[in-house]
Amino acid sequence: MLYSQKVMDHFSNPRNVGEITDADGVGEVGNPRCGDIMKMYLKINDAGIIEDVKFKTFGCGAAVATSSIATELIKGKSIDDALKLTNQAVVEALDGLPPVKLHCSVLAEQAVKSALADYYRRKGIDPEPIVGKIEDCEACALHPQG
Amino acid sequence: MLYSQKVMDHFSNPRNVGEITDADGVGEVGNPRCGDIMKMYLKINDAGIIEDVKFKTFGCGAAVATSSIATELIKGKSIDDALKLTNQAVVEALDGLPPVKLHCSVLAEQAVKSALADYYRRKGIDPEPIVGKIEDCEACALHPQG
Amino acid sequence: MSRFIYADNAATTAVSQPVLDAMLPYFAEHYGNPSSIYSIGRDAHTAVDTAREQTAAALGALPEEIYFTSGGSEADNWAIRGAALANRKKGRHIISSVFEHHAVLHTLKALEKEGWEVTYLKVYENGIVRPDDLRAAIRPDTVLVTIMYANNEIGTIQPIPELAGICHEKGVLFHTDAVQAIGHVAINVKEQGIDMLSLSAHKFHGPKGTGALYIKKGLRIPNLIEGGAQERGHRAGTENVAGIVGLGRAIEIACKDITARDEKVKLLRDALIDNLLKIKRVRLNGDRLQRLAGNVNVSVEGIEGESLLLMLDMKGVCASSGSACTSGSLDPSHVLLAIGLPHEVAHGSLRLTLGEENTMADVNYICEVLPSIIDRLRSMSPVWEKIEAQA
Amino acid sequence: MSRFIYADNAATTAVSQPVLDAMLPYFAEHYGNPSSIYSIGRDAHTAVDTAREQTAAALGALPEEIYFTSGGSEADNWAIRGAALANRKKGRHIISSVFEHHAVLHTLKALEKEGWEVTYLKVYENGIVRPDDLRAAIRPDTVLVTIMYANNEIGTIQPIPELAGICHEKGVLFHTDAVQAIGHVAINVKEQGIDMLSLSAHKFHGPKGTGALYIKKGLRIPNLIEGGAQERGHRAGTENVAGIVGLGRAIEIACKDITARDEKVKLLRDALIDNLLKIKRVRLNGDRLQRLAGNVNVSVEGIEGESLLLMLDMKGVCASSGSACTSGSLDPSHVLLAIGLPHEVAHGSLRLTLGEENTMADVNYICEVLPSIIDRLRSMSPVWEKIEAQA
Ligand SMILES: Cc1ncc(COP(=O)(O)O)c(C=O)c1O
Ligand SMILES: Cc1ncc(COP(=O)(O)O)c(C=O)c1O
Repeated sequence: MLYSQKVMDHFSNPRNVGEITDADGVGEVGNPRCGDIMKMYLKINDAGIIEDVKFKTFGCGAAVATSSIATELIKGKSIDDALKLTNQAVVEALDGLPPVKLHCSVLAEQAVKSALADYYRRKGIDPEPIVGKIEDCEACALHPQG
Repeated sequence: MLYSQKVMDHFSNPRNVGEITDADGVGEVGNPRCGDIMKMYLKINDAGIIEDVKFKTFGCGAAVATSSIATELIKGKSIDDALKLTNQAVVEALDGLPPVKLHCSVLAEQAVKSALADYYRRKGIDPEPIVGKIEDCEACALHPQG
Repeated sequence: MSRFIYADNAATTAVSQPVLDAMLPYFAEHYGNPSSIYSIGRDAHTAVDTAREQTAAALGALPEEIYFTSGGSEADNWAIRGAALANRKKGRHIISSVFEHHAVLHTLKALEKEGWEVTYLKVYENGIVRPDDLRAAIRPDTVLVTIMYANNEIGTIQPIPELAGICHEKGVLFHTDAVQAIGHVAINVKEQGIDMLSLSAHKFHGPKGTGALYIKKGLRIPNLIEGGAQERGHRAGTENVAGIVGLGRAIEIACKDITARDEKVKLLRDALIDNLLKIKRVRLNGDRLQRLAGNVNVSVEGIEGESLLLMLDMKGVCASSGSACTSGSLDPSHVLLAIGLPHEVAHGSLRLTLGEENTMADVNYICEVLPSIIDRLRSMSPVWEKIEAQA
Repeated sequence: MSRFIYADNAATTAVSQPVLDAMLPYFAEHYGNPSSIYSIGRDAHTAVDTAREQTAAALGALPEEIYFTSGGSEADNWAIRGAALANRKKGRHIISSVFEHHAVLHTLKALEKEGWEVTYLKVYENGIVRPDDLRAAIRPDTVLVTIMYANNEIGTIQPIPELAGICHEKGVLFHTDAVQAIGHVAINVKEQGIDMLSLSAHKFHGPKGTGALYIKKGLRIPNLIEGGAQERGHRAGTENVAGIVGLGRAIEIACKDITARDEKVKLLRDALIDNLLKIKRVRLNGDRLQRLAGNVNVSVEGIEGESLLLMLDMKGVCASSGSACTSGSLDPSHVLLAIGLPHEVAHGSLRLTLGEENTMADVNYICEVLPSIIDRLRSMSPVWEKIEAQA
């Protein structure tokens, strides 16, 4: 299993690691049974721009790298743009992922959406029509049989 | 499959190859289907001593070597001694044979017996009580399955 | 990368110089087919025979009881499937353990689909099968018991002579996957009552792609690979002569002075274990004493194994997390689950397997770099955050 | 022994220098397990990937269609048993030929015992399967056709694209044992419609104990060797990295400039055949034109093959009589019987298989020593005596 240089770069120097104590939205996806948990913190201004983003991840190299690149891809962007983030975009931005690690990119996409859902929920808005439903183990279903 | 030096010696310099035109007994055993034929010629004097012996063999290295050593083992011996020749004695005299080639030693023993049977038959004596019955494919039955 | 420390000897080992020297002439010089009759073929044949004698001597077996294979996996598949098929008439029950290597487990799974029934013995928290459990599990229709000699992940050594003894009392065949044990545990198949045994050369400084199955004389199992008359008609295919020669030389070296070598490696292992256990929320997996001389397996709470390995690699340390053979899979190690670890802890395991080439300096270096790697990964782990919060 | 002439290239070949050079770093240097995550493991993984690409390129296949095995025999067993099991529901009829290699024939025999039915196509006097016979043999319950690309004893080349075409018309899987053809016949699995293909490295200057099975994308057959996730979960066992690297390099070299190389070897072969046919009661076995560039197979009446080989060996010439793989057996070659030779003539066959390393001087030397050897053996043969008497 080989990681691209981009993946290794984001794994060894992850961008935006940490927490935002006064975050406007916080999302956590994955579960420790499966070996990956991503937690994402968003700071969103009144114009709907993601001013800051931080993450914490428990997981493999790809899990760390996808979290890191996802934060870069949405930082400074509007909520609408962030909602358009797909796992394919994450994979491409990392110059590809090994097939067994594709689920990490799904998890990264879900982490962003989950944080945005939290943001809407805090505002008293039902996030589901906007963000969609976040399946609990959608990513896990991608696990290939060993 | 490895032959002993003794086998290789008897194969490359077989003793007593040839025919005896005025033989007192000639025996042929084996069959070309199985890949081995031994023909043995005996010259036996009135005292019952095997004065001369020659052979011709179609067969593998072991077939040639067992024929050759068998002629050496009986040359100058009495008929009684020759009748006592066993395939084990042939194998021992050659410092062993590979397991897949043991049937050649049986064939050599049979070739001697068959020639002796012919000797008795020419004298008008039923050879079977003396020499025993020579089964046609006794040796072939030893062929292992490949 | 200024340092390079190989601490993954259970995954594979380097071919040693004497082994490589023994192999080299068989590629371009004595390249004959061992089935051929001419001199370079006979040379190859003799070399294979010598390796067979070396292997037999190392196991206390007879040369004609050794069959060369393409590795441990083939040997396991052949032994288990073969014994099952050969005894089909007697019964269709097999006993194994929950933490066998996948070469054994997946073969058993396949047999289950074909109508066999398999009882998987527990291994408890210490990672050791209990003889009484085996005794209780044997039934009149049990045809085979297969228990590994030493576990590849946590290194625990099973009470093989005792288990084999129980099988013989009951007239059941006993196979052991000794892939991890060769060169580390003194094995004598006759004294220990082993009917079949699998081994793999690359675990003891031999080449990859060569192994052997010991099959006790008189025992007959059907072939796994049919064809030419190689291996006395029981394993077809032109012999991997160089590989077999390497296996022979390697097992000869590996099974000499096991005790002296093990004593040295145990010192390193114990120093490493002692140091790692000083780190907060790190636990040792598997029995502390009944384990292979070089095996260290710890769980590090709050972090995931692969990231740990990647960070160690950047520091020049080769280690593993669970079994290398299954790193294609993302499920946590079935071995660690078998000894009762929760999934999330099983994901954070680290296996360091030392060999005689390692030094105390290597151990010290690992102990130096590991804590800060763990700190760093924990600092970015939401799982660790929760563990800390709960404490 | 002043001369040494290797004329048994169909039995095995020497590992060539570029191949050995490619392999060497993978024993003691890049010895990592390809499943491992750290650098020396990744190096090994990359090396296996490269070999997979080289193999795919040589066959016109995709890399993901190549599965490395321990040799030609394993590949044959896996393909045939696998296809049979996978299609059990569709039917239990298989078509092959009477003169396949034992790796194929014995696998088929085993399947026959398990309830499959096998039709063995005739090969006639020229040693070539007739497409019309195949067409007539296919039934609604036929699930697999397996016909070798080139015969290992008499070197005859089968009309594979045509046979594969018939199979596809009828929706039947087509496997070919191309062990003898690689490097001598231009093969493109896509253009030729081949669904599965077996090969073995040691027949084209690669190492013994490494082979491959090409399985067309989308086709799924059950595993022969279960266990770890190697070969994308389809062939378990730590990869024989050095061997696989050798296979990759060897097939790359072997499949380049086939035509030029073959032209050279054909000149030698034809000179040898012409000369041998001048000897009394010597006949060529197998079609004179549709045969491998280096294959000479003659029957020498009145003498037995093994003694001929031993005498040739004493003169420094390595040759074979029938298939090397079965020299443990004493039965005359099933291939020679299949083309209609009487048993006693089949016993007296001689196979000389030339390669690019041979020279016209080698051919001349063989032609010089062979007649007197034949004379000598005939002079002591009671069979020859009879032939002469009848003539
Ligand atoms: C036609 C053919 N098929 C299969 C094989 C078996 O290959 P291996 O000996 O590498 O298993 C051989 C050679 O031995 C062969 O010539
Ligand atoms: C316990 C055990 N059994 C079997 C195997 C399989 O051996 P190989 O990879 O040589 O096929 C291994 C190692 O991979 C192992 O550790």
